[in-house]
Amino acid sequence: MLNDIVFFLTEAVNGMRRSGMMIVISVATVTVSLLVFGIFLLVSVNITHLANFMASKLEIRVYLKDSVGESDVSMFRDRLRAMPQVKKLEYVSREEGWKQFQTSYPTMALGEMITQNPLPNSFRVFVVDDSQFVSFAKYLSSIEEYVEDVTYGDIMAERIQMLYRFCRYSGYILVGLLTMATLMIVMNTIRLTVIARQAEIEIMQLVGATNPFIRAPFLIEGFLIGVIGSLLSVGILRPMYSYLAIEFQKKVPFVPLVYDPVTLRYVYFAITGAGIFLGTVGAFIAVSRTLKTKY
Amino acid sequence: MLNDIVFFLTEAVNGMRRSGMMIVISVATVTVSLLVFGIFLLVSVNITHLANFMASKLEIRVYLKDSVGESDVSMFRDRLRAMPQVKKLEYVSREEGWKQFQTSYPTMALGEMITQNPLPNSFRVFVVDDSQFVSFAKYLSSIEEYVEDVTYGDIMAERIQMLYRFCRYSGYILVGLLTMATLMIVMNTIRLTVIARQAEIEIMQLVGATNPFIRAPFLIEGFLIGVIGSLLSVGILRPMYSYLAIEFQKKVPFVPLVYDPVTLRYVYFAITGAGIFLGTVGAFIAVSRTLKTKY
Amino acid sequence: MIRIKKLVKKYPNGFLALDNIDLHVGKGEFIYLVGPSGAGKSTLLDVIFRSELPTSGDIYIDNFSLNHLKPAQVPYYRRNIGMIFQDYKLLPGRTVYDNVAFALRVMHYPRSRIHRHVSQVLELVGLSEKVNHVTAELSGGEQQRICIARAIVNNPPILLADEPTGSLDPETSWEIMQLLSKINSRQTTVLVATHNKSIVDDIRKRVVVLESGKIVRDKHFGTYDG
Amino acid sequence: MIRIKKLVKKYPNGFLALDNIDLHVGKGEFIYLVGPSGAGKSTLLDVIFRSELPTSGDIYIDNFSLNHLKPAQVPYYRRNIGMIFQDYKLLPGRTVYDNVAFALRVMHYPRSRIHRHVSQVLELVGLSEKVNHVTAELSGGEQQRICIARAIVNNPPILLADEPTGSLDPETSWEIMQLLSKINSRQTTVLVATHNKSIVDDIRKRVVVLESGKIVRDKHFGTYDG
Ligand SMILES: Nc1ncnc2c1ncn2[C@@H]1O[C@H](COP(=O)(O)OP(=O)(O)OP(=O)(O)O)[C@@H](O)[C@H]1O
Ligand SMILES: Nc1ncnc2c1ncn2[C@@H]1O[C@H](COP(=O)(O)OP(=O)(O)OP(=O)(O)O)[C@@H](O)[C@H]1O
Ligand SMILES: [Mg+2]
Ligand SMILES: [Mg+2]
Repeated sequence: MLNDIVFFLTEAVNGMRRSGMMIVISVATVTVSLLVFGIFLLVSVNITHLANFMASKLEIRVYLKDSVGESDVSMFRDRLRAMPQVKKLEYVSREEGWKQFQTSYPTMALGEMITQNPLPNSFRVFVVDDSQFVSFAKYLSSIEEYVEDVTYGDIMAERIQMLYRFCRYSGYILVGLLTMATLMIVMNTIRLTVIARQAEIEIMQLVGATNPFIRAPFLIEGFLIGVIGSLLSVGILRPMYSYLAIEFQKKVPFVPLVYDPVTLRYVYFAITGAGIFLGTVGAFIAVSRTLKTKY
Repeated sequence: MLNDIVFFLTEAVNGMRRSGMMIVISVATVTVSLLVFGIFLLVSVNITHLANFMASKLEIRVYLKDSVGESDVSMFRDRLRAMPQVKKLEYVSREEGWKQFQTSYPTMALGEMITQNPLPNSFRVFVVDDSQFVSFAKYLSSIEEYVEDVTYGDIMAERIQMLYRFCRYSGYILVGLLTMATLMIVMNTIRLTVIARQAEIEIMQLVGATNPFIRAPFLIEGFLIGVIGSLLSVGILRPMYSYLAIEFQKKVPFVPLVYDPVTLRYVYFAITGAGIFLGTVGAFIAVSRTLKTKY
Repeated sequence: MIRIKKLVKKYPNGFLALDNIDLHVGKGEFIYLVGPSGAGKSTLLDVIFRSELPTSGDIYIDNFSLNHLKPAQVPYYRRNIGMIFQDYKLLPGRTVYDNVAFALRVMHYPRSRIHRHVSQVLELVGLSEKVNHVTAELSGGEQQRICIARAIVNNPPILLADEPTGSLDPETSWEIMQLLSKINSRQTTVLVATHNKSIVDDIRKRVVVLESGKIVRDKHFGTYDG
Repeated sequence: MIRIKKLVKKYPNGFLALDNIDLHVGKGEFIYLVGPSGAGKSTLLDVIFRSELPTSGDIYIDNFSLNHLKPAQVPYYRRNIGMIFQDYKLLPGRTVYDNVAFALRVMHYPRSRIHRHVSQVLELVGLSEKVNHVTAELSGGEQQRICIARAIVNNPPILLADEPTGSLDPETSWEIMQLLSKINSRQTTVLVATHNKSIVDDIRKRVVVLESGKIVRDKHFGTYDG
């Protein structure tokens, strides 16, 4: 058994040396397609991140009735806080609101003309699940005993939500398509290298080798191609992403890119895993098809 | 000569039939990688389009001094119009401005409290080249004889501009990388199919075939692989994009996708061109390397 | 040992290569299979070796019908048969040693035994000096002898030799045939398809003559021509 | 026609296959090249055919030194030489017709002439019936005859035959050798590397004996053994 394993390993390595240029080419192809796959993953991770970030900025402004007193405010606050949809809550008194309004529109000499603060007390509400953002805002406006009015930057909120979904869906579709594409390219490449050695495989069959015996070195070879290809692509992708991320942060500091090492590590693991999996499975399928005989 | 051409054509077609599975696989790989390339192109075209669209919404609001009379307004309008940076110009009288302001903030009972319109007359200015947006706004605010104040949603404008640049640069980088990736994958695939027929090529050399004579059918084959692969990928991409574009328009109507048939046709031409070019050049390189002999 | 009954082999392109062959080969027998180019000699050996399937008819090996052989059993079946292929079928890019050793590796022989057996058999065919050469670096006759070495290295009970001396000079041919005779004398059943008239006439054995897929003559202690 | 001077061929792995060969072959001569397996017969033919480069020494064809042959001229040079390869070197997956026709197509023969020539030569080697068969579907001897047909189809002034009867039965071998003799009688220079003792002895010609890369004997109207 150990005997066999040693043999399979040396067979795999020697097979790769013999096929020389072919293996170099297929490693290159695997590297490149995993690179594209990785870029797509990183882009989609970043888009999701960005969309999340934008969505997290969405707030519902709940204006309270003037009739609502201090104690009622704190009761209402507790009630809001108890709602599962509420992530964050912030009370804005009418004075603060007016100050904010004035600073937001500095060019209008409102202060000079408006002597009485027109704004009511309000809550800024941030929701947990932004997909329910609009419906939740509508629900809040129905609590008539406290609520005078609810604003949520109607159109903008809906648009950001939709854009978010748009990004997410496109991301899913693209990553899905790209996974399939990578799968096909890697498997096809490995199949081509196996088909080129079809004659060799047939001879092995003639000399009494069982199918698993023939398959083993090819599986190892596919595995190694996957390992080398994915390590190379991660080796290219990691520094490239770090560099570009830093560059972009300089240029567009407000766009929140993903720097989180944990997330990035997941991405790199995904690439490596995909490479190894596709290499090995590709080899398996390729050899199995070639091994199909007429007996 | 015609004799030869007919021979090369039949050789190419027969060669593809003989290599059967290999050709099917390499056509599939070419199709898939062109598909990815095409998706990337479409995504980047759309991102550029979106960024353009967002940037086109940027406006500079030039508030005029109260001292500027009717005739001065029209003089200033002419002056603005003459500036090369100005794309569109719109006059907003103080009455209109007030109405717009009131409808924008319906929840504030401003009308009841403010009896005097606090807003000055203004121009909405849209610029030609949004990369000069901020500097142009600053320039406008320096025309002190007319201008009371200039607003341009400072931070937002800059951000949108930067995001635009970000998208454009990332788009360039991605399309660049992907072009290289497609190039490598297609050429490698074709090289693998040629390497697998190295023995055949050597025999042809032994029988007195010149290198161009050997190369010709392979070039035709590479060309055909490129044609078939690119037509297949365009054949998949076109209906897919139309479908998704319609779906997305339903879901996120405000995101302006590219429907323009001319632009799309360019994209599809690019894919087809890339496929044919890469197939032919890939075959050329692959055969040339195999043809290198020791003499 | 080998009983062939009403064997017909029609190739997919419609060519009838074996036409109702009946042949009985006893254990330890030595048979020359002769006949003109295209007579069906290789096809007959291929069908016995199960690298071709018969169209109809039966082949029994020790009373076991090959019709009952399952695909997964084929490799194990083949290990009982040493086959010297007309076109050698050497594994490309490998050394002489690896080519011969491969037949033992598939049977999970330990390294040391592989080494001993391969060295012995390469000595027998006169290729000890070329043991580490890649097969592409060998002359036609040397390649043929590797194929012979591989076929006999695991002492199979049946040896099928398809034109085993086609690329060998008369002297080497003679030595190889002596080797096959010696192997035969140890109860190995040997079938040799050959065109080598002088060998058939000099080392007299049973001669089966094929023509257009039919057995036209079958003579013990025969010669090439009759 | 062919003058070989101090020819040495050392393979990249260090093996000395041809050791200082001197040989003169006159126009229209017929030479048997014999010697044990691995003597260097194929190497000598390969060097003349320029599928191997000599390590040192000169080969003159009609007073033109092959050392001056540029890579781009090699295909045109080879069209003057019909080569019967020991391992056939047929184009895989193609028909008999296409394999033979290929040698004419590279020379831009028109279709009708190709057709006429190919039909004639296939008739000569007895393969007319197999004209549309794929080469993999042929017996060893049939494949060898395609190779022969391809080598002679364009009437080259030089014919190099490496073991041309290795897979052929005595009768077919005889016919093929008669064919080569006939071609030779039309002023074609013929070199035949062979192990076929009976043919060398029966069709008497000049015999050059190689051993370990050296010419050990060179006799007009000789026999295999001396
Ligand atoms: N795979 C195949 N498909 C179709 N026909 C085939 C195939 N293999 C062989 N044949 C035909 O079957 C006949 C017998 O072939 P076979 O190889 O058995 O001949 P053989 O007796 O070994 O001849 P040789 O002495 O030339 O090797 C030949 O005419 C050949 O053309
Ligand atoms: N490419 C190569 N690299 C290294 N050594 C080689 C190569 N080709 C042949 N040889 C060696 O050179 C010697 C002569 O080989 P060659 O093929 O010329 O012999 P040959 O006389 O044709 O023998 P045979 O009758 O067996 O065909 C052999 O010992 C062989 O091992
Ligand atoms: Mg045969
Ligand atoms: Mg030789």
